[in-house]
Order: sequence, then structure tokens, then C-alpha cells
Amino acid sequence: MSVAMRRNLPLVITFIAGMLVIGDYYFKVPDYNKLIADWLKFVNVAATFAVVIGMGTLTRIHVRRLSQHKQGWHNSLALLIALYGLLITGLVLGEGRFTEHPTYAYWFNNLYVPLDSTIFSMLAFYIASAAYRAFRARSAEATVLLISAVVVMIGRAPIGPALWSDLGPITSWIMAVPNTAGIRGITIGVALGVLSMGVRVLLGRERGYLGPGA
Amino acid sequence: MSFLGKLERVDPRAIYLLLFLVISIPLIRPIGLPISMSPMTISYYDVVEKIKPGDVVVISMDYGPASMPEQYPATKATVAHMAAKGAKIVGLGFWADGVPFMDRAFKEILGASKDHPKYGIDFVNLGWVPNGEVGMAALGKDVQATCTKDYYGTPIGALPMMKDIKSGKDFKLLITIASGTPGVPEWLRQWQAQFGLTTITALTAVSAPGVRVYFPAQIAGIIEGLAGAAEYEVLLARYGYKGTLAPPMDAQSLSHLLVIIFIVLGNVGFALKKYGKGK
Amino acid sequence: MLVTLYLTMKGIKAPTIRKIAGLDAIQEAVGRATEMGRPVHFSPGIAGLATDTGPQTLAGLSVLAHVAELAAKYKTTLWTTIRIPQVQPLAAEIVRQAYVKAGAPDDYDPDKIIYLSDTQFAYASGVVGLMHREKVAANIMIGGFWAESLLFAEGAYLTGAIQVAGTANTAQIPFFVAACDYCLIGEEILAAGAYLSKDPLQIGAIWGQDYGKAIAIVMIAIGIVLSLAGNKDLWNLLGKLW
Amino acid sequence: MTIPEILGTLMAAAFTLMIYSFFYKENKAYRLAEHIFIGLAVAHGAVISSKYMWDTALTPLLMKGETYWILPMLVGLLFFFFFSKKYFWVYRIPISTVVGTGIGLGMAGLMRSQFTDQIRQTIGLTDPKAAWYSGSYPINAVLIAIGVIGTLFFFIFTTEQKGPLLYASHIGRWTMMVAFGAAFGFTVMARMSLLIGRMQFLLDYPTGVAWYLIPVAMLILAAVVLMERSKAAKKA
Repeated sequence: MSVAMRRNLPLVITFIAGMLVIGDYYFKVPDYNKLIADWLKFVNVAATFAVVIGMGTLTRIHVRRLSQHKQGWHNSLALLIALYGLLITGLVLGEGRFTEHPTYAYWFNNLYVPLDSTIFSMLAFYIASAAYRAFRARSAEATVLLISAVVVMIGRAPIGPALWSDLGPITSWIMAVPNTAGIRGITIGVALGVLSMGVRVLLGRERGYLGPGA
Repeated sequence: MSFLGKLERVDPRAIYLLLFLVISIPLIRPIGLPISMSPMTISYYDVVEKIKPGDVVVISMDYGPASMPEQYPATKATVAHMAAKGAKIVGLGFWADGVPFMDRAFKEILGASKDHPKYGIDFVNLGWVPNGEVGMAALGKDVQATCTKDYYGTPIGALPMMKDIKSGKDFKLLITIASGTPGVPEWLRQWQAQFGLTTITALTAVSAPGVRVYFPAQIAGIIEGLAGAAEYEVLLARYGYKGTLAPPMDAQSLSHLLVIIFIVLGNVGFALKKYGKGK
Repeated sequence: MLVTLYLTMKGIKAPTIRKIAGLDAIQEAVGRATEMGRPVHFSPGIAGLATDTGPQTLAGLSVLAHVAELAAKYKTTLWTTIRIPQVQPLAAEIVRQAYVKAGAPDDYDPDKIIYLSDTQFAYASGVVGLMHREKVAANIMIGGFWAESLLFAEGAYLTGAIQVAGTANTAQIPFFVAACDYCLIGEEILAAGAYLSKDPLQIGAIWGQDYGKAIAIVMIAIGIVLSLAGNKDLWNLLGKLW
Repeated sequence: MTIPEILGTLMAAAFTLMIYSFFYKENKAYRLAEHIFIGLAVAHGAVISSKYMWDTALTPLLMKGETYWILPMLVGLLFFFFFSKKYFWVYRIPISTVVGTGIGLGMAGLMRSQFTDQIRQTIGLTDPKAAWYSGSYPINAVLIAIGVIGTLFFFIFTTEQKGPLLYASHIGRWTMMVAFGAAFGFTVMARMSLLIGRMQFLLDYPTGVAWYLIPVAMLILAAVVLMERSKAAKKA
């Protein structure tokens, strides 16, 4: 296949796929809309295969570490056992019930779920240390950031309004007025940015995602 | 370096340890600090309060286990409130990991889920609806075709209350317990905009500011985070609902105060350093 | 926007783009990592490609191309972590080509573009762990980020890394602003591809964006006056668009 | 509680503490938990994807004979050309399908929900009877409009920011700073809630078995710290 085609085929497909989906929003033709609903499922099914690439490369990295007895190889072993153990439980032993199989659910609920919420909860510590570090009255702008953060933080604490009854409304004002304005301005900007980016990608001008020189 | 000078650069580990203590102590020994009331929570309560017996309400689990501590109390309280008002509840979820919480809430509030004598008559759990926003659009157009079976595998035709529920038009109220995508904006685009349906939501506190811009025009009531849920529990006390959020609220208040104290200390240290040098 | 694209294509006007400090700082960050002999970490965010936040990931990948070229040129180790499976081959290809372009194809190591599961917090735990073990000196994150934003930003701060971060998810920008050295806000990341490529046509599209904003500004200014006067005409008119 | 339940709870608690040990510093316990988590998460992702594929494509294909479902699977298989040196570029076919669809989804309806609707919300009718802190109170409506306009000026890229434009974009910066501070302060609540949730798990009855692990973890931590101190002392 020619080089030109190799270069252009992906761009043509991108363009067609994008236009199909955009058209679905603006034209209410039942048959067409149904086709697009199926198209989205098509794309999701096709995209699913990429999971194997991720799994493959990760497995390769850790098998290599394991076989070379690199530092921390036992962690690689643990990773591979966890990966393939759960995978086999879900797919082979799962009797077609996948995640609903009791053995799967046991490991999922007692390992996966607590790990997930524990990592998430680390944010509590980090938000405290980040606040301590970042909120210094270095400049006028930083002071504004600091004050609005502190006011909202007290205002949103369950005890806040009990300390000072006007805090509730002041917090609401900050959230309703400057916060709304700032977020809305950014949102409008992002909408235009996405539109412009979309046009660039659909017309094949922005190809950074295909690699430099693609 | 003097003690005050050190305030500028405290080892983060000291902050972590203090935070750990400040949160565990009230959980072991509750203090009973007061709880305030936000207007958004009141609106949320008022909307549910207006439900008449027999009104069909859809409640969607759009969160996962990670935000369960924050979202589940609101889920449970909302189910209790709807049950008290005699609503016909259609439970479902667009997050696969979130749907089990619907089942759990039914069990904890109504005593049982699929084995309940009124299951299929007063409430159903349609389970996970895949494909995010696309799925929402499909569900709005045709409920029966999108959810052919409920969470427990019963065909939708075998559930008496689903007989008259064909599309998004047949609902009186939409409640999404949301924490990300798909969540509020998707529901607004696919349901609220299409059917003019009254919509209320319980959110994680972090997604709340982004959603507030829709209040009150598109979203009629918001429960914001755990504090919102605690306020809602207070309002529900008149129905005899027993909440669990008072001790966590103590921990919450204290942790906020701790963070503020650290910010103040940091700034004192910073100011001393800055003006100390100036001399 | 198509009009401005047309104008730039015909060479009638060549707009210039203002400085975006965050993007210029990338070079500084990679340079500093090189001096310290420590690696760089890059994340293109966690937004799936086939979702409406996908454009943010594409924006991140455009920046990755730039970062990888710098890393290849300076011979600095670059770790790229991936959450979305479909992004893995794209990122690997971008980094490989960047090394080829810099004339150092042998320095390319596919094992340094790691997929760390498509679960948000498993990915986050992996990234934080990696940043600490490898002692990264520069942490660059451009793309769609959610709650993990602060985990990465604080995690990298504790390793002493210089950080450049950007996202269009409004809820996460505050954390990047507070915890990172340089922050790209919203629209800036979407303009990054055009800014870095210096392709006049792409900049033409950015120019079109500015007209969009000008229209929004004018409409809001007129609209608020009308609204205070109790007139709803513009409001109704806008409701009929699109 | 049955034995597996108790073991499950202990396991959950142990892993919770292993993760928290990171706050002292990056260490072996955290590393192990992290690797196991990633392994589990990759597997979970694969299982969920398989289930999705099974429900969406394979069931209609095998049970209902809807043969066209073979198509996306063939397209998906093209991803594997990524591992081929020669036909490497073929993997760009599925990728561009996905990217195009994503861009389309991003653009469809975007101008309405994030552009015109946002403008409309800014210029909706004001209500002098609204509470003073509500966004529809006239003065606040004007302030919001000024804030939005300022923020938009901040994002003007192709005109140099000087003169009146600079002032306008300064208003934008200030507005955004207040917005960011507020959002940060607001989020503190959510993050503390998560930690409280974890602590409740560790401390609560009947899962209170987890309680006993905290002192154990503290002892291990203390031992590790002492060992490191003595090592450091020897070196010195």
C-alpha cells in the first residue's frame, strides 16, 4: 500500500467517524439515529481489544523483571499473580457470570474495593498538606485565593454557620457569583477550544496524536 | 531556626499524623457539634416532599465504590424519603460498580429487595444500563427495549409497575446520585432537556461547584457531599429516619479547623520570615 | 472559524499567538531534570478517547510529542504512564518517532511507556509509586484529570519535582494551580498543539476561537443590559440556535 | 461473622494500612499493595470488557445470528498489528475510528450546552426579590457577567494583552483565583469525608476486628524507624 494512503487513510476514517456522530445530534432521522447508536457500540467493542495491548505490555515488563531477578521482582510476581488469578476467576471459573461469581466478588470486595477507596482517601492528607504549602499571602492574587478558600472551608464545615451565622450566605455568594463566573468563563473557552481542536483534527491538521511527522 | 521560623516549613508528616488523630478521635467519642442547613438541601427535600403517592420516580446510581462513603448515606435517605411518600421507585445505574448500592439501599430501608412482597409493584431495580450518555438517550426513548431484564434477571414484562412506564415522559422526577461522567450534564442533555423532567441530584462535594450553575433552572435541588446528606438526615428526622452522620460531621468540622490552623500557621511563619529579613 | 481558517490558508493574514508560560516551562523542566540526572514523568490524563473529554487526551498527546523530542535530545529518561488502553499504542508510537526524529532511535525503550490499568486509583497508586521510586525531577501532566490530580501533584512535590500541569476539567484546575509550578488553564491545553507546532493553519483556528470569545463577550454585554431592562429577546433567540 | 468474612476484613484493613504507610515514606509494604492493586485492576478491567463484549457483540452474534457484529471485532483485532514491524500502521485504522468518534461526541451538542446555554444562563432575567447571595439578584448578575467577560478576555490568544485588554484579563484572573480558592475549600469537605469513611471502616463494630491492626502497624512502623536510625548511626 502506498505511503500516501497509509498517511491519509486514518485521517479519512477519523473524518467520517466524526461526521457520522455529529450528524446524529443535528438530524433526527430515526433510522439514522439507530444506526449511530449501533455505531457507538461498534466502536466500543473494537476499542475493547486495546485492553489486550495494555495487558500484554505490562505482562512483558513484569515477566522480564521476574526472569532477570531485578530489584523488586517479588512485586512483579505479586502483580502477575493478582492479574491472572483474578482474570482466570472471572473468565474461566466465572461460569459466564463474570464479576457476579461469588469467588470473584470476594476478592473484589475485600481487596480491590478497600484499595480503591484507600488510595482515594489519601487525598485528605494531601489536600491538607497542599493547602498548608500553597496558601501563602505571597501576592495580591495569592491572597485572594487564600481568603476565598478559607471562607468556603469554614462555611462548608458543618460547624461553620454555628460559629458565625452570616458565613452560610457568604459562602453561597462566593459559590454563586465569582465561582460561577470563573467556571462559566472557562467552560465557554473550553467549548470553543474543543470545537477548534475538533475542526483541526477532522480536517487532518492536528496530527500530534499520531506522532511527530505522522 | 526559631520555633516560629519553623512554622514556615513543617514536615508534612506532622500534618498527616495530626489529621489522622483529629479524624479518629470524634469517631470513637462523638462530640455533638451543631449542624447547619443549606438552601440547596432544603430545595432537594421540598422536591421529594411534593411527591404524591403513585408518582413514578427514577433514581440512578451514578457513582462507584470509591465515593460510596460520601454518596451512600444520601442514597439511603432518599430511598427512605420516597418510600415514606409512597412513590413508585425505579432504581438503576449508569455506573456498573454502583448498581449493587441500589440493591443494598432497598434491603436496608424496605427490609428486602427482590423477595419483598411489593417488589415489581412499588419498586424495581433495573440494574446497570451500559453505554453512558448513549444509554441514557436510549432509555429515555424506550425504557422497555433498553432494559429487557431487571437486576435479578426477571424479564421487565413480569414487573407489573413497568407496564405503564414506556419512556422518559412517564416519570415525575429524576434523581441522580452522581459523582462524575456519566452524571448530571448527561442526564440534563438526554432527559431534562428532552422531557422537561424535574431533576434533583446528590453529589460528591467536589463535583458540586460545577453543577451549581444548573441550579435552580435545570436542577431543582442538590445535596452537596456528606454535609448535605447530614442536613438531609436532620430534615428527615420528622419521618423517624435515623441517620448515621453526626459523628462523622464532628470529625469533618475538626478536620476543616485543623487545615485552617495550618494555613494560618504557615502564613505567620511566612510573614515572620519575610518581614524579619526586612529589618 | 472556517472563515479564519480560510483567511490564513490563503495567506491573507498570519495571526500570532501570545506566550503561554506553562508550555514554555516544559523545556525548562526537562532541562532541569537533565542537569540533575533524574527522569521526567509524563501523563496524558485519564480521559477515554471515545468520550466527550477525548479531545483533552489528544491535546495531552500533542504535548507528549514535544516532551519526548526534548527528552530524546537531552538524553533524559522519560516515563509515560497510561490509563486508557487505546492510548498506549499511540503514546508508544509518539515517543518512538520522537526518538527517531532526534536521531537516537536506540535510546527508545518501550518499557517506559507503561499501562497501569484502566482503574482510576490503581493507575494513580502506580504513578505515585513510580514517581517516588524513580525520583522524577520533572512531572508534566496535560490532559483530562479527575480526582487523581492532587495525588500526582503532591506526590511529585514530595520528590522535589518541578511540575507543569494542565487540564480542561474545571473542578481540578484549582489543585494544579495550588500545587504545581506552572499551570495551563482550560482552553490553553487545547491550544497547545497549535502553539507547539507553530503551524500557521492551526494558529488560524485559534484565531477563530478568539472570534468566538469576542462574540460571546458582545452577547453577554448586550444581554445583561437587556436582562436588567426586563427584555428576553436575545435569551429566546439563543435558545433557538444549534 | 464467618472465618472468610473475618479474613476478608483483616485483609482489607491490612492493605489499607499498607497504603497509609506511604505517608511515612515510600516503602516495601506500599510497593506490594500497589503492585497487587494494579494487577487486580488490570484483570478487573479485562473482565468487565469481556463481559461487555459478551453482552453487546457475542450474544447477538451467536444467539440471534446478527452477523454484522463480527465487523467491530475484526476492526478491533487490527489493534494487534501494533506488534508487527511491517504492517504496524494498520493499527491506526481502529485508533482513528475511536478518535473520530470521540471528537464527534465532543463536538456534538457542545455549542449548545457549553456555549449558548452558558451565555443564556448569564443573561437570564434578574430577580430583585431573590436572596442577596443568589446569582439572579441584579447586582450579582452584573458581577457574574463582568467576571465571565473578564475570564474570556484572559483566554484571548492572538492579540497581545496590553492596554484595556490587559485590565480586562486581570479581572478575569482575579475572578478565576476566587473561583479556584472556593473550589479548593469546597473540596476539602469531600476529601475529609473519604478519609472519615476509611476510618469508620477501621474503627467500627462489627468490622471492628480491623481496630487491632492499627497498633500492630504502629509497632512495625516504630521498629522500622528504629532499625533505620541505628543503621544510619552505624554509617555515621
